Amino acid sequence: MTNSMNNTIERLKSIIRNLKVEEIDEREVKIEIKPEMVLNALSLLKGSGYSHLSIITAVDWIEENKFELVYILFSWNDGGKFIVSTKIDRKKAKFVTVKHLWPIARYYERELHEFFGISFEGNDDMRPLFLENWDDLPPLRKDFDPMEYSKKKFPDREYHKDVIHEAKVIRGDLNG
Amino acid sequence: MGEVKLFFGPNHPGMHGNFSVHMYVEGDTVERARPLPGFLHRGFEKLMERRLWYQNLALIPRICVPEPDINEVCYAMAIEKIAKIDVPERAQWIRMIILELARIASHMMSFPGIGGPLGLYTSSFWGVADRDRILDIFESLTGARIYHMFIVPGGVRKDLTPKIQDLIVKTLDYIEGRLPDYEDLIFKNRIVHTRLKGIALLDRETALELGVTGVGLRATGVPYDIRKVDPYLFYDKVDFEIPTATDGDAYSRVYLKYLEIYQSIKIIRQCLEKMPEGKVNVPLSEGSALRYKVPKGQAYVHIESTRGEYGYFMVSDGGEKPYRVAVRGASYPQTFIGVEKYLPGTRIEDVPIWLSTMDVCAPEVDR
Amino acid sequence: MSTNERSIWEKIADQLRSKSLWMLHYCTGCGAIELPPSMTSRFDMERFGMGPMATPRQADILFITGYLSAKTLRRVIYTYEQMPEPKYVIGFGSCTLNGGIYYDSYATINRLDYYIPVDLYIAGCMPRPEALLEAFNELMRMIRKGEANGWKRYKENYEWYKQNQLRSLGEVFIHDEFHE
Amino acid sequence: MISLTNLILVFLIGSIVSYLLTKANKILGSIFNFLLISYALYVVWNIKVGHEEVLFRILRDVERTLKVTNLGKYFAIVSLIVISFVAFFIIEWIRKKDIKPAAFNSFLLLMVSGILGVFFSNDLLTLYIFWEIAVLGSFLIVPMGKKESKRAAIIYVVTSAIGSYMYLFATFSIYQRYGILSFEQVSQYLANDSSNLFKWFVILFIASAGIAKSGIFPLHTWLRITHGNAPDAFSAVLSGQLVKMGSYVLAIALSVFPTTQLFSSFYHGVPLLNYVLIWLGNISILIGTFMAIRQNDMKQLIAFSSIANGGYILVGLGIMNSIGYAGGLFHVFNHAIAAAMIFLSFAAVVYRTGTTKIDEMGGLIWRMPWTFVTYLVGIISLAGIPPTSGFISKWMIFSSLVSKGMFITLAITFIGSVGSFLYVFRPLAGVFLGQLKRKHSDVKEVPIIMLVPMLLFVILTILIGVYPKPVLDSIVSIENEVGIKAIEHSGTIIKTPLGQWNTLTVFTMFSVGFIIAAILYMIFPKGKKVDLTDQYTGGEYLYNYDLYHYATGFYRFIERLYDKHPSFEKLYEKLVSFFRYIGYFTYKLVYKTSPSGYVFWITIVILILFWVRW
Amino acid sequence: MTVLRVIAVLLTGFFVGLTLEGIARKIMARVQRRYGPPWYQNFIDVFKALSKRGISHGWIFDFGILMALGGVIATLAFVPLGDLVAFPGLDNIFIIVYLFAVGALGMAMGMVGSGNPNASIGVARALTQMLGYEVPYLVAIAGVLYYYKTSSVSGLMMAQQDTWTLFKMPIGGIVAFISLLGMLGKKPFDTPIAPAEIASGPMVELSAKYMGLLMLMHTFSIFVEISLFVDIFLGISNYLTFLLKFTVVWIIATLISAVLPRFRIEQVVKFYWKVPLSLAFVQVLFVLLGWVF
Repeated sequence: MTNSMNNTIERLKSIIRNLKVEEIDEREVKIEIKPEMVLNALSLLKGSGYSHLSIITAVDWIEENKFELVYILFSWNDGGKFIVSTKIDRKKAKFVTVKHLWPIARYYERELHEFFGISFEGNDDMRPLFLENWDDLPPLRKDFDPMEYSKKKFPDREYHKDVIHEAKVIRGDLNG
Repeated sequence: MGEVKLFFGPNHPGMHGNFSVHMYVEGDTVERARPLPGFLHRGFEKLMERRLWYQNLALIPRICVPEPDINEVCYAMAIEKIAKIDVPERAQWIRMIILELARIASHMMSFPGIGGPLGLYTSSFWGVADRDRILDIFESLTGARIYHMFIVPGGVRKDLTPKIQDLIVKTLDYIEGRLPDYEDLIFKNRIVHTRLKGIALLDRETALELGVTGVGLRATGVPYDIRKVDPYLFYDKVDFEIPTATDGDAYSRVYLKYLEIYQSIKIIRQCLEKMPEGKVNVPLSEGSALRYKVPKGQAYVHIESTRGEYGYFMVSDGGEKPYRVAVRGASYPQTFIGVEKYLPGTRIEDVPIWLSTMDVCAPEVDR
Repeated sequence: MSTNERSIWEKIADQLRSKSLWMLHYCTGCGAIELPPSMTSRFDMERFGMGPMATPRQADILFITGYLSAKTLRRVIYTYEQMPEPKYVIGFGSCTLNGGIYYDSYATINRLDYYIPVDLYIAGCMPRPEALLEAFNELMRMIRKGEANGWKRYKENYEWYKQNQLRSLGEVFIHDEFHE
Repeated sequence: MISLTNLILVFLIGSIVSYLLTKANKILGSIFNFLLISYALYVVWNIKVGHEEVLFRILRDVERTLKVTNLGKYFAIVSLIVISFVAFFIIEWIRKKDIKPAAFNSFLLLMVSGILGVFFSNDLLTLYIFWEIAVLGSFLIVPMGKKESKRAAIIYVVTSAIGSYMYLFATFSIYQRYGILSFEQVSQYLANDSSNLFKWFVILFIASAGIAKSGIFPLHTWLRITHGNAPDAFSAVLSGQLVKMGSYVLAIALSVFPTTQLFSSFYHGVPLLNYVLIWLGNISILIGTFMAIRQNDMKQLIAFSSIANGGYILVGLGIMNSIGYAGGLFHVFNHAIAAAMIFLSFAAVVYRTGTTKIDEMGGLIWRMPWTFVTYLVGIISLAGIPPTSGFISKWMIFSSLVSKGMFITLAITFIGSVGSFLYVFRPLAGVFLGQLKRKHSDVKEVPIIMLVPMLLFVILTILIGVYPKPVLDSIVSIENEVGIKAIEHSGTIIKTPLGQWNTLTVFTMFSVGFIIAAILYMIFPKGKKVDLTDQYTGGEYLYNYDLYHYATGFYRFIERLYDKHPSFEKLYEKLVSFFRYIGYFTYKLVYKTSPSGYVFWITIVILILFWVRW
Repeated sequence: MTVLRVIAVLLTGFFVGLTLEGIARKIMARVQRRYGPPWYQNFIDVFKALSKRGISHGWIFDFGILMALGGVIATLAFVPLGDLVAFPGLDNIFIIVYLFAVGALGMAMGMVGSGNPNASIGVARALTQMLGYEVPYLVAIAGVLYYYKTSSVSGLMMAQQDTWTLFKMPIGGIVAFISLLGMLGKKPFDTPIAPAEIASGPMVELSAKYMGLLMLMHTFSIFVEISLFVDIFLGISNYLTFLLKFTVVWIIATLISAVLPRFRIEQVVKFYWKVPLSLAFVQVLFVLLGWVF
């Protein structure tokens, strides 16, 4: 762990009790905190140089019945990465927005809403973005089965003649 | 009153890839713009959860078309980080060579590709033809032109034979010899200057606030490159520079790409020199590689792609398949906030230039 | 099939059509990356009289480059219906043929000829530019012989195709907040 | 045959009759108007050149009040054709007009009586009197358009007054110096006058009435405001006829007092005075063209085009050689017809849609095809494209400019000519072509009575374009009358020193080309007719096709080049506000409401009276 | 005889125009380091386009195309091709230039009649570009007319007995050539049809037969424009030398356009009114002063 990351963690510890720190490698640290402290932690990290938001994403821990929200912050000064993670209830998937800290968070959150069904307070723009006419569970949840959906919606090629015309096929990936 | 709705894409010729921008135009100036992604959405992150660790190797290059190798490197490095695998040194050097070759290939398409929006088709034609030489290297190395599936967790699939090294050296010499022609054709043309300079401006504060990375950020004057700031592979052991510009406009972005090709050539030459002999991969596990299991853990790996920070966040629960993989597309900020906030005010003539120099790349955004 | 009968004028016209195929500049998927090499200096499609065209109105070939998400398929159908007749469709890559590597994806379709008539498929991922040129030559031969008549089949079996489209897409002409 | 005096009297009385008739029934009054004006056209058509009459005498033995000249007859016929067609148009149009139809009809006749007097008056004073009658009639009609058009009428009458008072000043100066007023005598006296300064003064001041009326720079600003606000059908008269009254005065100032003989040549036979006037014309062309390009109101757009075409006429008349003068006169005819056509088609559009803003309409061709045809032929003529008559006059003007070697003027006329393609296309694309707005989806074509005069104009334009002999004949007689070498023509072939052209051949060849194209069109497979809403949208869906009509900022990219242009309108606004400020100041000073103020002023007056010992 | 001559002119326009366009594509391909299409490719393209079943947006769309092609065919008939003059004495330069505008207006009307805003923008740009190039062109030509005292094109050609006008008035010749590039819509002046910006602009809704007719019209227009330049500036020629000169001018224009990107539209107008227009005025000043070589 680099010095500046150590300092930052000390400062984080001063405002957040029982901080779980896990060192992944010398420039990558994962911290797990309670949902209510996330905003404080993120603003503190942003203030201490970790101002580049790489990604906001979520992990669906279906057995624990939790969503893990992950904020990855990066510092251009020392190359350190913080993975800020927090777990929220899967049933009431709701969290607060960070779009005032990073404008792009608006779209990450919109995406998470579309793919996981997590809603963010303060971010009203939750219209579907990537999928049109989606009529099933949010697709990245673990209990959604894409194969089943694909079978239901998009018929496979059946290798007997029921189509009107069997088009000609050229093998293209071999030479010639 | 009087607004016209114009569409850029998906089958508009000014749009690279399958992406759509809805613009409300008044006169010839864009008043409002809305990005509409999702045409290339395949649900990669879900598909990867359904495939074995090794099967995924075939899937991941297809996330990003112009430069697929970054996915393979990211994926391999993430697994290696979680499983704490030591990769042979030679394999790391070969990976660097592949990455830089891919960078040249991508840049050879994108910087002369400015000829498309500008109408200077000759440059795009030349660029694509010269890029093909690099694809030839890939073909003789891996057997495929576009999707190589060459980099595997634990190393690379095959060694770089002297013959291929020779081919690389020759091709680099050729490309280095061709580059001045492009300079004459594009960067010395005064019409190009009038079309590109001062267009699609992005200042440093905005770029940093949005999280724009790569050439878009460096064109505003900050030498932020993940290869330098957070070195991966052996990028701290080679000597190269980060070209920067101060204007933050379309011209400086295009010109930076051109300059980066020189740096990549320099890196590859050093790699070929410094590469030690030895093994190029380590077996991951005993028995079938398909049954390989990555231990429980999480990691975030990011590398510098041609468009900026490209990252993989990987979660393993110790099973046969990845538990969750999230991909950070490099052009995510430009594509959404950029189009929505900074495209308005641009004129219709400059919209294709804006989109092409900001590197709006649909596949990695949609995934 | 009766669709194969042509008048003498049609035969002459088909000869001409085969030598001047304009294709729509539409990158539906990752296969679009192999189009520039085949268009430009190395493989040079223009020597066969082929060229990219800006709008579907002027195009003869709709070239489906790779996988189609449901969202893109809507646009492809719309674009196909906008093209003037006769029109030909080439499916490029395994994904259009049987879903390819995305066979289990919730967003991509598995079979293109279920929705619009396809005259020719190029299998593989990614097919090489040589395969592309080979396919074009094959298409030219088919046009000359009057075999490439997917557009006629589309008209004849319009109901069938429409029904399939509706089954997979819900509605083809989407009318949401993006499309006022 | 009724005498001219009686004709004018008939019109004066007729205006009262018309008022009463229209009060009783709108349509009846309009029909009466039309009949009366057609009768006047019939009389004027058959009148003999050289016929003289005495209407009244104010100053003894200096006026020979009415005389028919070729020039006057030509202008009168053109004017009466335009007005009678418009009067026919008004029969239907007036049904929808709710502001004072009776007054409108009666003032129209009043105006026509003035016009008749102007074109046949034989001396400066009579011309002035009738001029003012015509101005009075039109001035009273202008505020009947929109609600806020009173201001427009005032600007119109003030600009007109500036011109006519300068004219009056010149008239009285002539009377004081020579004691005569009729045109022939004045021109004789002027020819013998030694003072160049006086000649300059007289001709410039007389011309200034024409400058004000035909909207030449620097008195051009009224045209936009007046046209924008005048009643729609009256705009056709305003632009098609009243503006030509100004051209008539210009023609008198330049040719009846022959400037080429009065002054020495300055540049290739053109005197300096003409050169100055030509430059005023040039500036008008530039202003008219470039300002028309940026208008979004279709009537104001054509108003600016009238400024540019007034400039053309002045350039043509100013050259004063046989081709140029003929070109100017021919352009009077062309522009009168074309502007009337265009304004009538606009009146028809406004009649149905109720707006003049270009970007509020679109696709009206699918609902009003005949109106579109009128507008199309009108703009082809206005832009000077063969085979319509508009090209003939432009070609004559170009030829004379080339042969005189006036290249800067030539370049400016080219700009005006190419620029006219730009501005006439804007309403074409914005109003008639493009996507039909949803709110206009049930608009219908205007009634047949309104269509007839519009289509007659179409036929007239093409007819004269193919067979220009009637107009050319009268131009030849005018040129003979004013002592310019007449142009050579033989029906369809017009000859100039630079070459000739045959209108019939061009038209035939155009027809042949069209037929070839049509044959090609026929033999190849028939196209599939699709809806207007089946559009290329880059593959995306659009349902509100109101959003798919490009009309706002049609030429934004070129407008941007002169966004910060100097504006005379603003300058005049500033002057107005300055005067208003002065007036306000004086008002405050003089009419101060406090008693002390009155006391102060009374004291001052008494002091002055004492001081001058009056 | 007149009929035969007209037919000869039209056929020359058709065959030579389409062939040269094919050759231009070949040259372009060679600059771009590729093989290029065969020289007869454009014939195939035109007839293929004509043979397809197009899409029409109503009568004005059809009428516009017909007016465009008809106008250009009419114009072409008046253009002298060396010693092949269909209407001797009537080939007035102003008539040709203005009759040409019929075609332009017809095209603009038809395209905008399709109801697509891309087409409207393209047409607005095309008209603006016309404002750019016509003025310097006509001023340069007017200098020639003033010098030779005739406005008949064949008269202008016959007057160049001692030397070519190009050498007598080199500045005017250059101005006319630059304007010619704008008329032809060659780069850097192909802004009206910029595909990447407005999806090929005016042609956006043109399909099949309409496209074919437009291609014919385009071919004829190119022929008219270059013929005027050759006739006025490149000396006396008979039919064959005329075609030779024509080819040379066309190839030079193609080569220039191969290596230049396109202007923004107001840059076109600015450029034309800054450089060629002032040069044209210099040229006419020389003509007025009698400084003609």
